[in-house]
Amino acid sequence: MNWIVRNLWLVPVLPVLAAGISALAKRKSRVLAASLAIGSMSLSFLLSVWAFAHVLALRNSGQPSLQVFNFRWFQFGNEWLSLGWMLDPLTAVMLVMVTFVGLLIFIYSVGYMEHDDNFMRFFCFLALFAGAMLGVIISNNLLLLFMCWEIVGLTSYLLIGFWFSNPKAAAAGKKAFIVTRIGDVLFFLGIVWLYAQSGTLLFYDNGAGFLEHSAISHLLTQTTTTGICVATGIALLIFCGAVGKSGQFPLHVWLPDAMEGPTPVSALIHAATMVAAGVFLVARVYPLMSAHTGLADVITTSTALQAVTWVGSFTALFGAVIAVAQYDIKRILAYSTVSQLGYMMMGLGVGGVSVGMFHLITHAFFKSLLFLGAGSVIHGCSGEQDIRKMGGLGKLMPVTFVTYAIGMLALCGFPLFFSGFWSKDEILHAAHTWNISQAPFYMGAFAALLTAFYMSRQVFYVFAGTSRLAEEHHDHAHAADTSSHHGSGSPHESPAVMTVPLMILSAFALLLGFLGTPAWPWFQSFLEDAPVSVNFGAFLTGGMLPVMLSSSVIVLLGLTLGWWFFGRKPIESADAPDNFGKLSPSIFTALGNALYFDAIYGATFVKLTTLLSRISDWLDRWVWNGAVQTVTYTVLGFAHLDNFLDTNVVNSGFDEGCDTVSRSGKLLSMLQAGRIQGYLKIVAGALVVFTIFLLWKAKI
Amino acid sequence: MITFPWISTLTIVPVVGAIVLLAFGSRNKVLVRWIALAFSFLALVLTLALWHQFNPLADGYQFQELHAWIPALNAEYRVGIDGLGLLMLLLTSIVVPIGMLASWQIQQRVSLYFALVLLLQACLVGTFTALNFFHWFIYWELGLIPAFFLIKLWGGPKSAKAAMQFLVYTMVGSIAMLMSFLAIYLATKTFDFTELAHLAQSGKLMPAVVSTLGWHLFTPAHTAMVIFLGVFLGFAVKVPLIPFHTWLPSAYSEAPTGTTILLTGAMSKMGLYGFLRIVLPLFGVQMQQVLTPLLWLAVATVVLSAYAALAQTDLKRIFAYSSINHLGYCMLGIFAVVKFTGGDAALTAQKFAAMNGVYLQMFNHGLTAATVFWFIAMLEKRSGGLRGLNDFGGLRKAMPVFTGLMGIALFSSLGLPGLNGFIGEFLIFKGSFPLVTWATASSAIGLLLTAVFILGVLQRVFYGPLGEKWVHLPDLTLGERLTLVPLIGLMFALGLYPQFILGVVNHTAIQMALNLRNF
Amino acid sequence: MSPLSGYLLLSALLFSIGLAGALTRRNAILVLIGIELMLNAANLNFIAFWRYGPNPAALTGVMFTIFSISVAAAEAAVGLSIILAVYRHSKSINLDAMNSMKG
Amino acid sequence: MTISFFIIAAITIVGTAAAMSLKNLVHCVLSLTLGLVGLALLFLLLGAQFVGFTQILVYVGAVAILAVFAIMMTRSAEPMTNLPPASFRLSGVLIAATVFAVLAWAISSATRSLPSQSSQPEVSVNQIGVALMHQFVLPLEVIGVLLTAALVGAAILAMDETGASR
Repeated sequence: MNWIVRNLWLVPVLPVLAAGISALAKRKSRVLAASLAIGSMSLSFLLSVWAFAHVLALRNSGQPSLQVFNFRWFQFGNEWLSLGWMLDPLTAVMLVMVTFVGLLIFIYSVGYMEHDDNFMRFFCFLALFAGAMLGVIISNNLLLLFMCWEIVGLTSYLLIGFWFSNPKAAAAGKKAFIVTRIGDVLFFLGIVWLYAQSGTLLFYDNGAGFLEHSAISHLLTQTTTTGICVATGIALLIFCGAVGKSGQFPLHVWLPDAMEGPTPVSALIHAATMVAAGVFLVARVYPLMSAHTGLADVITTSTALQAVTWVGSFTALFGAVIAVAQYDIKRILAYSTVSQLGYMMMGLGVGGVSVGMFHLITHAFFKSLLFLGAGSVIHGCSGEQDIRKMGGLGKLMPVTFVTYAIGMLALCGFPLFFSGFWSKDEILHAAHTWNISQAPFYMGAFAALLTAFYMSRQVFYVFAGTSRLAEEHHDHAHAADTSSHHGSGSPHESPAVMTVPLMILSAFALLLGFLGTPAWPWFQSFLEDAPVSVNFGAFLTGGMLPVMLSSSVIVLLGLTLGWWFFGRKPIESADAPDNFGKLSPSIFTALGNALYFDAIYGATFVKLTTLLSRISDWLDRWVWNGAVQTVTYTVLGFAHLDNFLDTNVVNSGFDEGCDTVSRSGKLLSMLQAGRIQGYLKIVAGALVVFTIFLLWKAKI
Repeated sequence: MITFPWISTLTIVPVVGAIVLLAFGSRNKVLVRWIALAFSFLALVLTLALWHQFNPLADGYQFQELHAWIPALNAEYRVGIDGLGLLMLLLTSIVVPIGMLASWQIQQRVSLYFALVLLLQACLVGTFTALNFFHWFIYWELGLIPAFFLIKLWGGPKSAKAAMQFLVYTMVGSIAMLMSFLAIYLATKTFDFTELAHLAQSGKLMPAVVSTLGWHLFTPAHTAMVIFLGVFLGFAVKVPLIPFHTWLPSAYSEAPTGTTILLTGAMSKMGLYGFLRIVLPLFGVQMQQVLTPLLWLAVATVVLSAYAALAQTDLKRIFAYSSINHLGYCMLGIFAVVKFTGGDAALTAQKFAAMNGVYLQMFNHGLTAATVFWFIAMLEKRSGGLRGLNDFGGLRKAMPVFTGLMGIALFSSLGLPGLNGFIGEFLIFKGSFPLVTWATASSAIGLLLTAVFILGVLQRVFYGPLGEKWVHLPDLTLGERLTLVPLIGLMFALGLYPQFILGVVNHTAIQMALNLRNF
Repeated sequence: MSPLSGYLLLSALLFSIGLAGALTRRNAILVLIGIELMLNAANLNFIAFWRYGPNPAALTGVMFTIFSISVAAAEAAVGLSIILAVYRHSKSINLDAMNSMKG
Repeated sequence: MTISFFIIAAITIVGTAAAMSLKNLVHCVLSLTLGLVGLALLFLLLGAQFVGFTQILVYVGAVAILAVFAIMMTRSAEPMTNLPPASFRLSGVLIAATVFAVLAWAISSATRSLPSQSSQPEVSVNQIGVALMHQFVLPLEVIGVLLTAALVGAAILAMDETGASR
């Protein structure tokens, strides 16, 4: 357990520390913020390289390349919840990728954000994000991963809503956080269920971790009351978290809106790292995902992996289809990212960890390259993001054009030289050999065609033809991007601090592919812990060649189609209809609005929530309150009734009684009127009555 | 053995403070406030001393004091604290100074206000430490009076109605509880919690009560159930559970924010503390018989209050419903612990987790809710009494530090990991998932909705374009920042290392969960 | 009609004449005379019953009448002296004037 | 029913009726004495000589004269000036008539059960004296006391206030 493994926690903590210091620092100095962020990032990068080297050394010396360091966090009941971090090839690769791409993007954003007054806050959030992302990568405990996962969600919320005064950015930030939170809640339930079933959340704990054989087999034997195998249930819930974070089909609506954030944010978070976290999570818990009760040797993918494949392939196709009809330069790239992520999920589903991860790594480089290129284009056109208003930038911004072209070709998977080709080919090959169904292969191939098509459309719109950058554009100051106002009107090349990262990234976009070619599958073997050997025969075996040929044909077809529609005669004026759009305007506009998914969700879920909230508020105000009010009013009613009874019945009754007595008294007193004869008459009367009475009595 | 009567002194210090303030009169407002603060800090120091001397691994109650009070009624003055009691004392002694600081700008009858606050603190301390029903109930009821006047005299426009509803509602509940306890007293001739707990565990309590009552038209089970429902109603109103909660939003929104801090920070915990200290040990069997409806109540409390929070426009009402939501999680944890598991080791371990989760959630919610309401108080002070969602917009540009710190408090109440809210909720969910799976799954919706309405608040108050009339809003003064730093620091500390608290309360949680196990 | 019922009728007639006199006259003396007359009617009854009664030897009737006469005489004397006292006091013996005992 | 009974009865009735209805009081007293004498004769007719003579002694001799004195002393000898209102007198006569009617009805309905001893009982003053001294001695004494009390009372009452007061 050498030094680097024990101190791997430094990698995420350094950027977080930098973020903390720059947040608390009193003096608002840009130099301090930038240097802190870049310094900490480079330190993390060096440590990651060291860790990578350490893993290489372990692999070469034949030792197990998985090293774990666990520590006890807090005690509840008689057991301790312990966290920890781990170092294995997957972690090493991701660490290097994230730190390297992050570093380049940090440097790039120094130039991009130089005129923004919240410079410090931007770098503080970026550093916090990098720290959290690295935390997700190295954590050996699903709970620690979830905690960093949520902080990553928080920072993406903060960064998307960076220009908070723009209401659309604030709404986009909120939407991003809530949609990812939906996935996270299901992920949380998965964690809790897993903890209940396996008693531990540690991935690897020398035998006791839940990814290790004993726990997995235990999970496989359990079935819930509804009959699904517990392992599959938990795997699916965890996958929901990945769907939320990586913008897969049902929860993809937040990713295009996240383009409201500054471009470096889109590059770092919504292209390279954060969205990749979902794919990384599936890769990390792959043993659980792929656990199935079938015979070990037959690669019958478990239901969880089948779900991953289907969702991935559908998203790939879905993202590509919509990207064709977008006009905002960053939205095209956003939908392309959604589609590529679908590819990665499909790769994981059909081919396993190495296939998916290889595409993830290559995609991280060329997609961040494309985003940064788009950033410099926007920077050059002083904030303009609509490709219809651009054009003819190839000559004006040569470096950006060249690097952007390299990135575009890598993304489309231009045969042989570009990394995208090799990684996408691996996925298509794996999909081709998938024994469940061939549908994903065809969807993947068609998506590849569309990718080539919409990327070429974008390049021809932006770089080819004459500049449609009309003069009135200058006073139309885009609220967010006012920073890039230069004296000279026409677009111009970005400063060196922005173009250098572009060049480095484009170099990697070219060279990285050769790491994982079928001839010398070093990358795959590195991840699979298998020995590697150079053998050129690999092309011929296992149907690799036909898949490579067919994918090259598809890409070339896509590019020519793109040239045919957009390269031959680029549109002259900004408001001219899209050449491809002319074919079927109605479908084109539908695609432009992302098949109205936003409207659908808005109409269903959002309206349902507001309705339920209004119901429960109504329930509170009227039903419960009503019950209380009725009780109070009945009590008050009784009080009034009692008062009425008391005053009228009892009181007046008594008065009446007194009156009658006094009246009768007065009546009787009249008899004593003082006239003696009166008395005598009464006596005589009485005599008469008595005699009659006596006689009457006697007679009977 | 003459040991220093810690708890009695802790109860008396606020009372002395109140008397001093009343005697002092309201000649010099500033001095009155500082004296009140000094007394509450003295209480805080005492509590910290208690915390320091508390032995986390000892069974039973510590710092016990026992004095005969009314021998005829067998009502002794018996006080003592275990992990839970200590935690609640700490919470009270933190929340009360916050409440005082938040009511710094109260102008009329200042000394009376702070005297009532100190009296309320005394009653809270009394309730959390009493171990004999007789004087526990006195503190329980006495606590209502200062709260009633605090809401009524310094509250908003409709404060009289809200205060009255608050008082009568809680009073009805307490009367039901008193009835049940009288029945119990008739049967067992004792008010002491530990004795009653032993009787209940040995299963002799309910038969004795049923026989003394001798209700012929009810079967013994039904009679026991009626007794239980009486006590349950008393506490359900206080927690509150859904059907009995309508007093809370109006009381919280009409009360002056300083009092709302006390109400949400400490008083709402009295109900939960009552459940843990009294209802669980005594009525375990009855609760198991009606567990499903109770779970429905807990889930309804969590989900419906979250939905209701979405529909509010007044900031205080939103966070009133949010505290009902958070307390709903605690109720879920408590009902999960009650489930009969027949001593199955794994499930008992889950019970320990759920119980610890409830303790943590009680403390964290108290701390977070108090801080959030304090921010609302500051916002109210700056905006001259406005606290509607639509009154503000884009305050972040005007008050970046305020937004930052309030953001942290809001995210803590949202349950963001790394802050104190998360660990409690995680432990409750972890503990209650295997025990009451459907209830836990359905209350997960609450987690999502909390995020929705809190982000809604953040977006409509702090993000978006800055309204022109708020351009010159002053940011946090140095004094306010200094007082906020320890709280925010505590949130981070508890979020990152909850062992500070769990170390102390874990043993009590085990004891409580075990006491339920053996029938 | 037997002799006894004749005497009885006679005494009844005398009695009602005395009563009529007492009721109709306003002069106190005359009322007194009326009452005297009623007493005499009663005596007549006694003697009649004595005469035609089953046991005349018992002399009760006669004895009773003798006593009754003496009482009547005493009563007449006292009555007239009262009337004189009243007359001396209020100069009038009109019965309506003597109503100081009114209720 | 002998004719003498009817004559005496008529005399008594006329005398008494006149005593009650004449305006001049003196005439009233005189007609009263006539009536009383009639009564005495009736007593004699019934065989109670001693009672008859006592009647004449007491009533005619003393009471009538006493009444005349009273009339003289109260100066009510002058003729009656104003008669009491008709309604007053009429109600008096009416009530007297009802009383007579009821009594007559009682007598006539009770004749069947009345004893009809027709023999004239012989009674001598000696027997009366013996009875007084033997059988009725207590009443005799009481009557003596009564008469003296009446005597003294009447004297005091009639005494001239002014004399006593001087």
